[in-house]
Amino acid sequence: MDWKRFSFIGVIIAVLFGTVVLVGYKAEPPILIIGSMLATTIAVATPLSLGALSGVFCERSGVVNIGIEGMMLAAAFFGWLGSIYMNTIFGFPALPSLLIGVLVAILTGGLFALLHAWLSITFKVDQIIGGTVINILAVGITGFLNRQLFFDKNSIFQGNVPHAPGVLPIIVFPVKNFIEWICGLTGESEACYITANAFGKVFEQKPIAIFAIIFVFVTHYILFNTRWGLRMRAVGEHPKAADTVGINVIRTRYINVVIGGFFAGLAGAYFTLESVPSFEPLMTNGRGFISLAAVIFGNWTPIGAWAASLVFGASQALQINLQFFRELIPAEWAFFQNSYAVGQIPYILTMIILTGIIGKTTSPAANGQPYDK
Amino acid sequence: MSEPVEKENKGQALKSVLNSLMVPALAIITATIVGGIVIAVVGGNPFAAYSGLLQGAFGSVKAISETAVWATPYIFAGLAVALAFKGGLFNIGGEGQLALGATTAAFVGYALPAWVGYEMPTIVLLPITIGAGIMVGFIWGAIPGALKAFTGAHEVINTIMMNYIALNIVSFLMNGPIKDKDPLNVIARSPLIAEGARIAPIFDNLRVHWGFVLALLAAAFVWWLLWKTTLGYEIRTVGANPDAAKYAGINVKKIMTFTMGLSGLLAGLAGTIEVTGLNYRHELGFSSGYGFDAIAIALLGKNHPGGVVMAAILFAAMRNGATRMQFLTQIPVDIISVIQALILLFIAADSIIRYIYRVRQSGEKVVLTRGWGG
Amino acid sequence: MADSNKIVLEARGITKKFPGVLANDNVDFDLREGEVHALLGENGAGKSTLMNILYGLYKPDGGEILVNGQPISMHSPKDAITHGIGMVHQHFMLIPVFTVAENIMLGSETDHRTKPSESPLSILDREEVSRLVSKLSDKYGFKIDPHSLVGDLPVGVQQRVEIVKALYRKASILILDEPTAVLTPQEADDLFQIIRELKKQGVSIIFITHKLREVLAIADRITVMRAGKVVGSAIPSESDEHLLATMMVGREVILTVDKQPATPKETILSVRDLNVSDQRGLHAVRNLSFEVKAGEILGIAGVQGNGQTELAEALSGLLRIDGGNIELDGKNLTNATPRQLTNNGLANIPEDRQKHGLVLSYTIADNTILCDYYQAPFNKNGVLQQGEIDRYSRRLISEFDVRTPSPYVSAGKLSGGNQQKVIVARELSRNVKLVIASQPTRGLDVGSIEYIHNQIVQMRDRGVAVLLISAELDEILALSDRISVMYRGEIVTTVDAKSISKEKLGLWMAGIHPDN
Amino acid sequence: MKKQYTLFALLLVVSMLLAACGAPAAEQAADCKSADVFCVGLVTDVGKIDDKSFNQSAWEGVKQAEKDLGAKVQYIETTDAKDYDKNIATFGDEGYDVVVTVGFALGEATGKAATAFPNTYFIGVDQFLEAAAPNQAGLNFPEDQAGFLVGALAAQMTKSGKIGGVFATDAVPPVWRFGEGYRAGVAYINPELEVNIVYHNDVGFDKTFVDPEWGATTANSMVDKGVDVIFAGGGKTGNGAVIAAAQKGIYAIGVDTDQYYTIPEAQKMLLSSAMKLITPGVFDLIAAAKDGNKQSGNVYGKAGYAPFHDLDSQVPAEVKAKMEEIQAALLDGSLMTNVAPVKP
Repeated sequence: MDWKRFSFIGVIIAVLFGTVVLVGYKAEPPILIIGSMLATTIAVATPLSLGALSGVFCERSGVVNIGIEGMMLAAAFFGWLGSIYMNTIFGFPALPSLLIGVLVAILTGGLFALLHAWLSITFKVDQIIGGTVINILAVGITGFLNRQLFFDKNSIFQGNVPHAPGVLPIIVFPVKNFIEWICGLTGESEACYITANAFGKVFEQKPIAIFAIIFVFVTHYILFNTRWGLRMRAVGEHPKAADTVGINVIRTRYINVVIGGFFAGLAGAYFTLESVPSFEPLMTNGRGFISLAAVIFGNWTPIGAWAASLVFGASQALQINLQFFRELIPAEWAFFQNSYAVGQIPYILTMIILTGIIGKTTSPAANGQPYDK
Repeated sequence: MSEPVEKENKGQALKSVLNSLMVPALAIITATIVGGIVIAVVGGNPFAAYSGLLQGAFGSVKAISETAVWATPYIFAGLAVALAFKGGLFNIGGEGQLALGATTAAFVGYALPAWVGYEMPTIVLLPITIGAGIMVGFIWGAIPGALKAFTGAHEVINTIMMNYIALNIVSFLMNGPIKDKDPLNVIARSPLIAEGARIAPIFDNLRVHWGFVLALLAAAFVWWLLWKTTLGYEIRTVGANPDAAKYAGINVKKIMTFTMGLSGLLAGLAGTIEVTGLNYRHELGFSSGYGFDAIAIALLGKNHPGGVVMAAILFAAMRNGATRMQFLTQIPVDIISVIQALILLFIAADSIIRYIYRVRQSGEKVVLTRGWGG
Repeated sequence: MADSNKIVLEARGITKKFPGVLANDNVDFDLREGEVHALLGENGAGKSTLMNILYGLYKPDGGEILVNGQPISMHSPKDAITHGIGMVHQHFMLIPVFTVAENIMLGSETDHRTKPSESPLSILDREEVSRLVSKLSDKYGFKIDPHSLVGDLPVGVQQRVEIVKALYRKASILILDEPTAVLTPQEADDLFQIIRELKKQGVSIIFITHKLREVLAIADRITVMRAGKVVGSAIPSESDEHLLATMMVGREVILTVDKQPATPKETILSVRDLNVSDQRGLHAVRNLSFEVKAGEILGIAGVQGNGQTELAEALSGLLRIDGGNIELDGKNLTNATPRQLTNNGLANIPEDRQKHGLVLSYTIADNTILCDYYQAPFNKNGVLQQGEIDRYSRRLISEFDVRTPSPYVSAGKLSGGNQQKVIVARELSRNVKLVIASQPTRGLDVGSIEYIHNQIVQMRDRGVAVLLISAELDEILALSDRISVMYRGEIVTTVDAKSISKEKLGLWMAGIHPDN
Repeated sequence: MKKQYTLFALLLVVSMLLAACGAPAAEQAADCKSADVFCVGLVTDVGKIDDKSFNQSAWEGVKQAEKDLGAKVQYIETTDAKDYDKNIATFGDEGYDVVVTVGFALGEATGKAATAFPNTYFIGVDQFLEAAAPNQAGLNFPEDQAGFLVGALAAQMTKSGKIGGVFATDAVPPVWRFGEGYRAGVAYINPELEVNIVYHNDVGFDKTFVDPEWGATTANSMVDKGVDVIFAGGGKTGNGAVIAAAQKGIYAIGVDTDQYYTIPEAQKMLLSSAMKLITPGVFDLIAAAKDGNKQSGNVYGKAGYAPFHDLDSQVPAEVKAKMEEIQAALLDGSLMTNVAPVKP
């Protein structure tokens, strides 16, 4: 394992959290700040880590995917659309509608990925350009349909703003109750209850966020310990070698790119079905590109990419949380509370990682190269 | 002896030009047809839509002027991407370079005369303003170029990251230090630049300005630079085969850095000219999306400056005509993005077009980008 | 045990076309059980194409393949593996970042189990595979650690991993494609030992090579291919090198070049204590010292991968030097840039002509100025002088007999021989003092080889110093005035070309001191 | 073969273009120039017409004019700020009687157009005018009062003593006035209460209003800190926060319009909304103009707070009474919010 990289990531996250604790400890117990930041970090990291998984699947099998952004956006739209259709046209209750929406989002991601695969594997289009096509296409289609379907008087919703069936419910792991129970046993100290409260929040997450974390570890195991993973990596490292032992390179790449698309689709579902029940043009706001950076940051491993996503999440958590304590920030440090400064952290970190100063990042050897027999 | 040969070359050249125009033309046509079908499917009238589009783009002198206004930054930004491609580099950072260039020009354009304390004549102030803008563009482009050359960090990721950094910087400046301090102003924009920092319109009552002519000149210059000078030879060699370039004694790292810098300069120029020629200030939200449109323009123009000009005018016509189309038919302007994406799709996967229209492949494939490396 | 008359593999009338080339033209080939059947031919004769067809990598345009007398349909290597065919490719099909065990199990992850599970999610049993690999490798005395990363292994061991990979798949037919190209003669002898052992176990082997000596040493039968056709077959006991060579190239081969004795003059290139690391940071060239004088050809002999590539790249400024110094014509040019070296009279015919020597998408005209574009008369105030370039390239094309309709054809469209001629024309037409020629005739047709050899000798006769780096012993012997042998990055000996036999040279190349 | 296909395609396109040019696309535009037809156009800022916020509210005012006054209405969405001039001029050229431009960013372009098209009446929503042409009105709202009202409401309804606000950028004065009015309103009831106000300043002007996910994340984070009332303002960013707050089961307060109708997902926990009555404001100006009474200069619309709807029963009577009292005081000027019109 790449301990240098992980300790670097750990240090960064610790510094980000520590900064807020330092600023805010007078107003709030540190444990509460950490709990709250952790909860935010995990939520913000959800689409990033799913997008990064998408990138891992594509790039480990040798297909560069800068179209994650577009896949997410399209999935966010069509998943949302699907849930609305189910809810308003077919009259499904909210939860089934949402679940169908998630399914639609995943399939949308897969469909756009199929287009990417078709372009880059079959037509051998330059893969970065293929991804750019996906991105531009997704912006166009979602923007157009969003308007045409929902605002136009002649459309199926007669120009009414349709009522989305809401968002996926929060799943509460009874961690809070558990710690409180322990608190009860150990003498009812106030600190204990604060801890319960702080960590309780971390374990109140929504389904896609939970699945994202599960998928990270499952994917990591699949990638390095199963037949599928071995073949996927082989195809991305040395497709010809894989071919000579009877592995169908083209099919392997297609399957993995489409699976990557499914993950991007799930990431898209996060935006419109888990976070907020509405769609905005361009709402993914560059998360797909950051996912891609997380893939590289994490050296093409799912757990590494997830850790990198947490860095991005933590820096956003820092931005939000610093604003709560802005009265406590000394005047000479005020610029630091300025989110323009803090907001740069993940981007600059990514660029530093790319230079190879902190451990060498090694791309799969055949990444980006179409396979010619 | 050289004369008949010259002729033979010219004949071949003409043929190859026609051939290279074929696929883009067919791609545009196909995308238009598919776009028309999409409009029809959602209940619009594609004929009315395209008619509106044409009217809006070319239907009057004013419309043509507006198309040229739109085309101006597109040409610069498209040239930026095309030049980088020729040097084997993919500049997705046009967005950031453009915004920073524009911000710098906007800042210099109002702050310098104020600092100097008297009204500076155009002949002095305008070149300084433009020079400052393109210098920043150059630096912002050269950084990812240098990172690629010296550390191998891939420029695609770095330019994307630097887009966000640039936009953050611009947001910060526009909301703070160089925000228009007029008490009535409430949005994130800079003050108007001094008269001396402005590029004049070509005609009275029309917005098209000399920046458009400058854009055409820039295209000619880039063509001349790439194909007629030793520097261009170096840039193209590094792009086509960096190993051979190194072998030939070309300083690959320097050329890579310089090519990205030059690309950033052109993108910065796009922003600078928008400020000095059209808006006379910078405002957040101006110029968003040009960096990405520029990629499509460069690809559609086959990375040739002449092609870039044509592609830029086409995209400008679509963007400009879209308003009229929406006004007349209520078809959302977003359909333009769909059509543009389709054009790009058919250009990128020209095998589709070649298959539909049975056009043969000519020449070998050009490698535009490479994998991430490490 | 092995029935020496049973035909286990047969190809009938195989035809394969590539754009512009007929790679296999109605080829017949068979392999008997337990024999070593050598397939002999020059580069580009169509041997590898035939083998790739037998292994299912290419689909033939005509013909059929029979295994044990039954016609089979071959769609992919999977079919070949199923029918017991294994192949060791010239460029190893191993994944450097995988362990030996992972490389071997890839594609047959579960086949060894008693109850094979076809689920793609089945979990890799690395321990079981490692055990089997160890067993197999012990059987042949390979000493392979299944847990080591393939990228860290020496080439000879990697080759053994490839063989184990085939055996692991229960291959009874083994195709070895140019297996000795990357081996020292000593390692090659080890390989021959392995082949004999395999034969004893009943494995039938196809051995592809263009080296006559090896064929005579190991083969039971020989089939010779030329230009896509089978041109004859032979049995080693009834054949000799000359007969085979004639068959292989279609005419009596002149292995010597007509040249006068050298008249060496002043020292042009002087290298002292040179140390160079390769791309991976491994020490590739160690304390190398030598000189090349004007008017002589110094040949650097050695098995591929003994530091020659790094030496050439260091001398031409492409690779950084860790220690030592280089003087060219009296000037210290240690760690000089390629540009400085060219300006001081270096001409460089690079080893990899498509990677370093040419820009394939450029026209011939543009390629002829690759190293001179910045100088007069091609450059005037930063502007390229198209007229001069046109004249110059036309002159070079006619002088060096480049077969092309026009200087405005892209270099990628030329044949290998003509591509090399463009490079040679460009490099030798400049005012040079030193020529470094790395593998100058690799993969070329005989006509081009002769032409290029003559050009090199002519340069010598004009008083230019020539450093010839080649893995072809015959080429070294034919051209050089003095010969240095490189082994593991060091020069182990330098001898007069006239006074050394090929056999002795071979021993030096294997790291053995022949007089001990 | 190849030629046939190419020819076919070319023919198809040429015929399409010919048909297109011949199509009677311009028919609807022509009659606005006639005096009998009352035409109203609307130009959005770079936001979209369906933003559930001020663009949409203004457009609803225009649509009401279509229904009630029989006006011919049309809108143009701006995709790039440099098109403001052109888009406004499109209506001017077509002889529209009234053009509504939405957002401060269009102020300058509107002023220029007012001079260029003296026969057209221009209504600028959220545009404070220093000097107005006679055919130009700037429609503004006392957002600070609306913010003050819901701030007072929040301060009376909180149990935890922690109150939150999630807003788009404070560089936009209406947003600033909502936010700081809110702060002042809370302090008016109880200066001891803790107020957390977060502005989404960290992104560009083009993103700050359209980032619901950020809004939701921020709101969730506040709830984690014990905040139990959140007022969210600023386009879709605010909507995201309202929905997240409602889903977490705390009181949410909407903005601009009565968001009980625009964010049905949040109905159960939507306490109220700080309203600026854009739709009636726009409609009233149009209606007056149709009657020949073109008001020029700065016009002030109304601000207020929306009904409690589903939560009516949870709001104690004394709170309702206090709210009425504050509103009256604000209206008659006896109570000042003391919020600067723009961020100093």
